[in-house]
Amino acid sequence: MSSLERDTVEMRIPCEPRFLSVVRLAVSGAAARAGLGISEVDDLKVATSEACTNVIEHAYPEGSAACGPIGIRMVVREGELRVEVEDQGVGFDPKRLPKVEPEERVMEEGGLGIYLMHNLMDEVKIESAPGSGTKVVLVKRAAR
Amino acid sequence: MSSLERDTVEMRIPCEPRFLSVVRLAVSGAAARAGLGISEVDDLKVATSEACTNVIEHAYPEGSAACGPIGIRMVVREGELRVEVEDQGVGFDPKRLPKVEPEERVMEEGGLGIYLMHNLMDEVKIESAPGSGTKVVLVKRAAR
Amino acid sequence: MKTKKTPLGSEGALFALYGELDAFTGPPLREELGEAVEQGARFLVLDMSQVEYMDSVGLGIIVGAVKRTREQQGNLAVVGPQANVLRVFEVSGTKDLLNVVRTLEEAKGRLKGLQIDDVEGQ
Amino acid sequence: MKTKKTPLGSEGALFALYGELDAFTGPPLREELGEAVEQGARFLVLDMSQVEYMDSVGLGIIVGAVKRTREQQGNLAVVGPQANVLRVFEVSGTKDLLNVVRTLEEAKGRLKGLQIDDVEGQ
Ligand SMILES: Nc1ncnc2c1ncn2[C@@H]1O[C@H](COP(=O)(O)OP(=O)(O)O)[C@@H](O)[C@H]1O
Ligand SMILES: Nc1ncnc2c1ncn2[C@@H]1O[C@H](COP(=O)(O)OP(=O)(O)O)[C@@H](O)[C@H]1O
Repeated sequence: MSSLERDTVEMRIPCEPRFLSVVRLAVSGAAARAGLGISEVDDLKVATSEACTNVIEHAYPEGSAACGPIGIRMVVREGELRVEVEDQGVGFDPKRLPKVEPEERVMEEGGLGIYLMHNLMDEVKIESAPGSGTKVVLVKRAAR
Repeated sequence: MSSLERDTVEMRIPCEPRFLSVVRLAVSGAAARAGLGISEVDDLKVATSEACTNVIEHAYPEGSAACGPIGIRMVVREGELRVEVEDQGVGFDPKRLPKVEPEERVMEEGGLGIYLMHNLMDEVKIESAPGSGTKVVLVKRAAR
Repeated sequence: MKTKKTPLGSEGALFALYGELDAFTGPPLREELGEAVEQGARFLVLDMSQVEYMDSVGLGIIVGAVKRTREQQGNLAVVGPQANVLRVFEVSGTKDLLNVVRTLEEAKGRLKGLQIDDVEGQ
Repeated sequence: MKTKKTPLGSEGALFALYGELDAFTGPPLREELGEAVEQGARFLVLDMSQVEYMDSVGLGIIVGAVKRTREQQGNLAVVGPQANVLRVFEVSGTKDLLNVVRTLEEAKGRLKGLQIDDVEGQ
């Protein structure tokens, strides 16, 4: 681990929903160390869970037996937490997400995960392409 | 990640005390998933922290700049959590720990970490040798 | 996720939910709410005051339940979510759709058709 | 770790501790207790009722402080730790050595030489 990484906590969980709560607890702890407040920590818990849930639900359409691990990196800076969620699954084209209003999505009982990330985080970056896995980057900063 | 590892959460933190609380939170979450009760979870938090603190304090005597990452693995079974804490530091001979009574150790203001692990866990295994790093294995089971 | 179910009049049910509502704990709740509607509870009230966490999986389950109640000319209301859970309803724009309110009294007011008389004692 | 210091008579100090006591938060506390003794507080009471976590690092710091007070013919007591923190005192066999008690009254009883009169109002 180079000195550049003295601010980074890494985690790897199996592709199973029962470990989501473990990730949320780790993210809470890292966010507290970054100096974020309670409601900012809450937002990070939701956004990180959404990203991990998407890996479980979408990244390995062949089924859960094929589902690889989920990698989570937390970069702790003063006043900022950056969370990266990564999988080696099928990937997708983030530009081709259906453009529907949240009210419509809601009645479809889905499609709100990425919408929530954008509305809860200061920055969201999705690096993904069909066939080459997905990396979701979430950034939350402390309010001044 | 093979199917054997569907029960394992891995973590890597920099060798710095500010990340101890993040590890404790993750361990709490994993222990809850293993079905352990509150006081068992508390015991695991202490024992895991002791093992990680030892890496920070003893594994890299050249100083903290040289200190490599700490690896933490949590194996979640029904009614049992197994935590492994690993470093690539100087190692030591666990058989040559001074045999003093806890009361004496206490007045030396130290030397209680491994003693506490043994008294809080159901199993403790220390694999270490001078020059080849250290792995501490902690096992806690749910009371019946 | 632990739940506690109490009848609410003859055609309703109050579910008190406890703990975290995510992709792990959600599926059994979806089952339970679905069964309640099938068995005639077309008015559902979810007491979420003891829910510590919810994300879009939970939202999806509650939306699914509201749809099922409305198919039976019923409805659903959500009572007393904590700040973090309320925020998810708000940010997703589902607070009105799902009748998210603060008290059981308000919830009853939202559920037109629920036989209030039977419920007064609760 | 947040701390709040209140005088306890002319030669004592009450420290209320808040949060977690580990290798991260411990070092500043060690400093603070050391300074207090240097400045004449040879009787120390630590109110640990708001401490959520402690391990051997915390124990070591408290043992260090008790030694320093005794060098000045003083002493130290610990008041009201929660179950998980109490367990660490018990398992390490330091509960008596460190005068771990439940109330401030009991703590005063353990600190022979502390001028109780000055303290009555606390
Ligand atoms: N990690 C991922 N791997 C593959 N596809 C993904 C991933 N994350 C998101 N997607 C795609 O983006 C879509 C939108 O995701 P989201 O907004 O979270 O809603 P939902 O998960 O309810 O469909 C998903 O339906 C899926 O097609
Ligand atoms: N990860 C490690 N790497 C090297 N030495 C270690 C490690 N863990 C423990 N030790 C050795 O074991 C001794 C006893 O550890 P412990 O019981 O925790 O007490 P303390 O840390 O207060 O000395 C340490 O002083 C150190 O010499």
